[in-house]
Amino acid sequence: MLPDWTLWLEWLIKSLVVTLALLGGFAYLTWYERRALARIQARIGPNRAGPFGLLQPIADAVKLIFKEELVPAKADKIVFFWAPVVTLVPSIIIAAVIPWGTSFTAFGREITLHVADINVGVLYLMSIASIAVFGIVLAGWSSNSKYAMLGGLRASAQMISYELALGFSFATSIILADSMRMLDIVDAQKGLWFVVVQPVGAVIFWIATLAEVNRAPFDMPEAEQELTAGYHSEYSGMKFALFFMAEYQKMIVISAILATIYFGGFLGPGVDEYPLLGPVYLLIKVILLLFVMIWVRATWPRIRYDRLMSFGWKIMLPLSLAITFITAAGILLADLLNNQIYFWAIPVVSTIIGLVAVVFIYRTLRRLPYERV
Amino acid sequence: MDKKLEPIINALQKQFDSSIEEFRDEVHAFVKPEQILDALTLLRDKYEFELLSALTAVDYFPQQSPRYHIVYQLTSLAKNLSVQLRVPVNGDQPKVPTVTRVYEVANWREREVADMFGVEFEGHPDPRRILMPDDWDGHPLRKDYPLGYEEPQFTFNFDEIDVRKPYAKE
Amino acid sequence: MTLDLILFLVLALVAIATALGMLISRNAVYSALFLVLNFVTVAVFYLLLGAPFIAMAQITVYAGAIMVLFLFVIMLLGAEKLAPAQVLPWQRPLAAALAFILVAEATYLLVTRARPTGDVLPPSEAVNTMDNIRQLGIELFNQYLLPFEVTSILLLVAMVGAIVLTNRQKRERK
Amino acid sequence: MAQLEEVNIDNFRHLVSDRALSGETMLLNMGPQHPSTHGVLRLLLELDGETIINAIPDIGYLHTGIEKNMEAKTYLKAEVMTDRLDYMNTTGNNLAYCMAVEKLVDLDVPPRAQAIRVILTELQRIASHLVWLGAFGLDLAAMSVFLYCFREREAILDILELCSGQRMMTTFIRPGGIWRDVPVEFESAVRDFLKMFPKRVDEYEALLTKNPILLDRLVGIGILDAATALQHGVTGPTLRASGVNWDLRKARPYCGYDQYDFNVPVRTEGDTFARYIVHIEEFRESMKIIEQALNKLPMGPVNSDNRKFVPPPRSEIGVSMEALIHHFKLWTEGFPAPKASIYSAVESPRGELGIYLEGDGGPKPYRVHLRTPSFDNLSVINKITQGTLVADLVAILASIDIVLGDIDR
Amino acid sequence: MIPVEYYIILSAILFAIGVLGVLIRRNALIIFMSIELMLNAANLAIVAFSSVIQSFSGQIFVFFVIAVAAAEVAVGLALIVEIFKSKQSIDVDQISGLKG
Repeated sequence: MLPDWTLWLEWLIKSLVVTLALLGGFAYLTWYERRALARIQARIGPNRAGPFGLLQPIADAVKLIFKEELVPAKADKIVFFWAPVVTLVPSIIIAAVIPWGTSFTAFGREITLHVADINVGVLYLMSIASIAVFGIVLAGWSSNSKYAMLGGLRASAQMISYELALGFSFATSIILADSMRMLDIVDAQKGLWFVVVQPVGAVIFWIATLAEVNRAPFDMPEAEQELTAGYHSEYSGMKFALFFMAEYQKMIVISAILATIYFGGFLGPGVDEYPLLGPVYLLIKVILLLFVMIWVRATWPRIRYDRLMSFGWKIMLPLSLAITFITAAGILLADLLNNQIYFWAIPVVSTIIGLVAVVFIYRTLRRLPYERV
Repeated sequence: MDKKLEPIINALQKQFDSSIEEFRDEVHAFVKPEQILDALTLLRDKYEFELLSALTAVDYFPQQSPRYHIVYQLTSLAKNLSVQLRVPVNGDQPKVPTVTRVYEVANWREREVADMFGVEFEGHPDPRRILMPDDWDGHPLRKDYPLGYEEPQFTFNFDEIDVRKPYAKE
Repeated sequence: MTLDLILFLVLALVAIATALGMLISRNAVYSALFLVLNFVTVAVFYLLLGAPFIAMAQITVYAGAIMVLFLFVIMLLGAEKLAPAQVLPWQRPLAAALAFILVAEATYLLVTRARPTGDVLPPSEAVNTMDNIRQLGIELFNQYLLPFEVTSILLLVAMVGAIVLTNRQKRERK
Repeated sequence: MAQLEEVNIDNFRHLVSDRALSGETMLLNMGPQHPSTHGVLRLLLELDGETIINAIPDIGYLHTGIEKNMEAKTYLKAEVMTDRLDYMNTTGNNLAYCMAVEKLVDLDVPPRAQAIRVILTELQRIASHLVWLGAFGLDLAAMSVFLYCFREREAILDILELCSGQRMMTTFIRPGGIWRDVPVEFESAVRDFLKMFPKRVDEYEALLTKNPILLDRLVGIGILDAATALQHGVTGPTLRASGVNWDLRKARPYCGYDQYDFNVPVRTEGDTFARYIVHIEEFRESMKIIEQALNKLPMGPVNSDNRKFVPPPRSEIGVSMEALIHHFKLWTEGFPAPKASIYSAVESPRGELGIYLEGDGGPKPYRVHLRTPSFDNLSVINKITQGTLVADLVAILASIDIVLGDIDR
Repeated sequence: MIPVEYYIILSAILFAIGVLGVLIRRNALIIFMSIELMLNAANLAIVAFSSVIQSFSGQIFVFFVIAVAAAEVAVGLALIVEIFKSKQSIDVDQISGLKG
């Protein structure tokens, strides 16, 4: 009945590795973002602490730990304390189902390179993503500040709206892989990444994740020019660091998920012979995807809140529904008529639909009085 | 005086019996406080002075009457002209009707004059202080406003002055 | 005492405690949070019973959507606390007594009269036999296709209803 | 959300709608500490959800009593106060003040000084617009533009430092001319800037002007029509974006602006995007002016030789007794000005910067009034933000280009 | 091995707590939450039975219950918001009139 103790040990070690990797990844993502932003903005970025400023995250952490924590007088103390924790936990446990390799043999046993291989992996991602909103709502409410409140409400409305588009692009990859297991999804991409089959789905997923993790240009909830810092306005010190940590870990995790379900996850040349290459490939993909996020942040202005909501409901949702339908129809027709033509119609038709959506967005922009500019 | 300005000045003289002063091509027309609304309305509607460039006041303390001059600097964009109306106001209980209804910019400018000189603008829609704190005593730009001087604090008189300093102590 | 039983008892305690917490919290936000915990615990029961799909749906829909909506409404209305009003002195004991009778009655009826045969599957086994989402989907879309479509219409109607109810501008224009 | 007890509503009961009293709308304090109020401005917002019902500005947090201070200084020494007025446009303020003094005491300025004044104020105008553009971009979260703009502003500040030894508070323009002639490197420095800058403006445009998100945020937001603008005394680029062609440099040329060929960019839409376009176009027009002024920069003295008003150059003090006496008299006692008042205005980057100067026959101004453009431009904010969202308020506030030092004085 | 009775007793207790909430609380939102709790208690029993008889029908039934609960909450909360707007209260004791 009881699994033998080595299995327990293996689980423990793997969980620890993932957690620590995320914590370290968070720290160095802040460094990466600051350096990358600095390069884009013609400045240097942190370069004092250690070589290339590599010790900067540690300095930041020390500073935040020793910083005085303020609790607003009329705040709800209990919820105020728990809100950062509730935000942070989903951002870590969501990483459990991401596979970072197949398996290798060491110490006379086969060690799989994922923490949990559950057959409803994608659903797990969805449900954890949906409870991540609690921390933000609670932080906004418990601070007893109007700015925090507005930020919290904005965040939750935004996350709920974009969850649907996210869910449909998950569904697309589920249909393509014919499984909800993350490992099966990766295996199905051997030879052909899903981003080739369903490029629009990948784009929708990426946009929805930007909204889901409150990144620019969808960083409405913490729009510092409007709401000072949104839901974490009143937080300081380590509690603030937890929110920060949660946000950056979500960035990492969500990039890893995107890499897994659309960009072939840990797949890469030679990964079959050397399974330990898997995590390396995944890391490279994650870093590239993260760079795109940073790049977007450096370039684009923030979209307005009501436009964000209408974009989510009026464009992203129908578009993601359409591509789910196209994918399902394509696979069904290819199966029924036994003709691969229909399968290859999926990317073509979805791209056309995506272009129609882009043209539609372009036409509805309020720019007509300025056509000659 | 600019040729184009002459009919305007004549009209002002005729209608409001105002005296005229000229200095370096600038024309100042004096009108009485009760006439200012009509004068500004006339200038705005008939002579196209669309812009009230400035509204301020001068305090000629110790002189009691008229102690204040309220200055209305008007600009006509259409004709590229300027004219200044000056309203002499008596020293005790200075009161002028508000011109907010003619030029909305006067809202803040009059608040500023009221704040700085203590001139009351009758019928002003928002008679709060604008630059000074709400609980401030006095009107700083008046010539009889006491100027505060602060004695420099050196080592030899540090404690002595520290006692007198008006900051919060434990 | 097997591991399963210990797990069950602990979770059952948590479920009851959070339900009671929901019941007695003064602050509606706390009530909602206790209820969220309760739903998550129930989701874990579903996992133990070999229904991972239902467990995930439970978390996504109940915890992630419904309870967030509740929190939203509580915060928007500022209705965390109600002003105390006079309570009939016999109301609460009576309600508690009635509830106890209900528990006893339900337990008695369910356990003695409608006694189902056998035990629930242990988790390890449930995973293997019951955990077939493909089968679930096939059954849902064949045998239960009509209810499924009716449910979707119901959801649509509810959505329209909610929008009509809260659309203030329209009513003001009228 | 009935949270009215937190705000003392008595003082502004007449400004908010009745719905605020019943708690149906929310009162939100934006500022004085808020990242996008450009200083210490407090806006009391009355919100229905996120829609603005009323935006009531509360100013005075930066009030330093410059007008009163200037009354206590001689005409020459009072000039340093003007630098602190609109700290984005220091040479422009100096110019306005010096022109007022020159008009009051009837002083002529030699042509070389006029041309240098034009170059410096136009450079300063570009610098001010750069800060405007950067802050505008930052308020819309286009953060890179902010840093690019400050990089270019740095070049301009270097030129100012080259001339005056100071980067911001230069006090380089003096009554009767300028402090001293510009150094020989000045011309090449300005030419370098002129060569580099057009490409940079194109870069900003590439980043912003056609960005769909930016268009979405700006077009049709905060529309200010010409009549309202004039009623509220709005001047400068904000007025020109509302379709009124009024630029003091064209209408009442001073400092020889009539010799230069330049356009006054005007847009008729009056929305936030129009204000943006006008600012961008003014970069190009200012560059035209600088180039022309630099090309025909005349040689000659840079100060009026009227020693009754203008201190002699350092070189003369050592050799001329008379010069020493003038120096001493002018810097200790000052020069007397007639008992009269004048109003003189220049076009600052923000609008009409008018100086009302009154002398009483003595060496100190009897009354100085600074008609600062931001003050009136801000007063229109409640009109044009009603019915927009909080995010739009930030964009509108940034677009009307306020400097709190200019407002509070 | 857990006998299915355990699940049923747990379900009955949760259901009774839900009933108690409806009976003694006056906050319309908490009453609503109690109803959700009762639905959950029923769901738990159904899934337990489904596990005993090893059939998917129970799970599908629960799936429908969850969908219906979502619809119910959408309309119910909209109603509560509207009631609050007209009565300024969500105390069920004060919401006794049928005419708004």
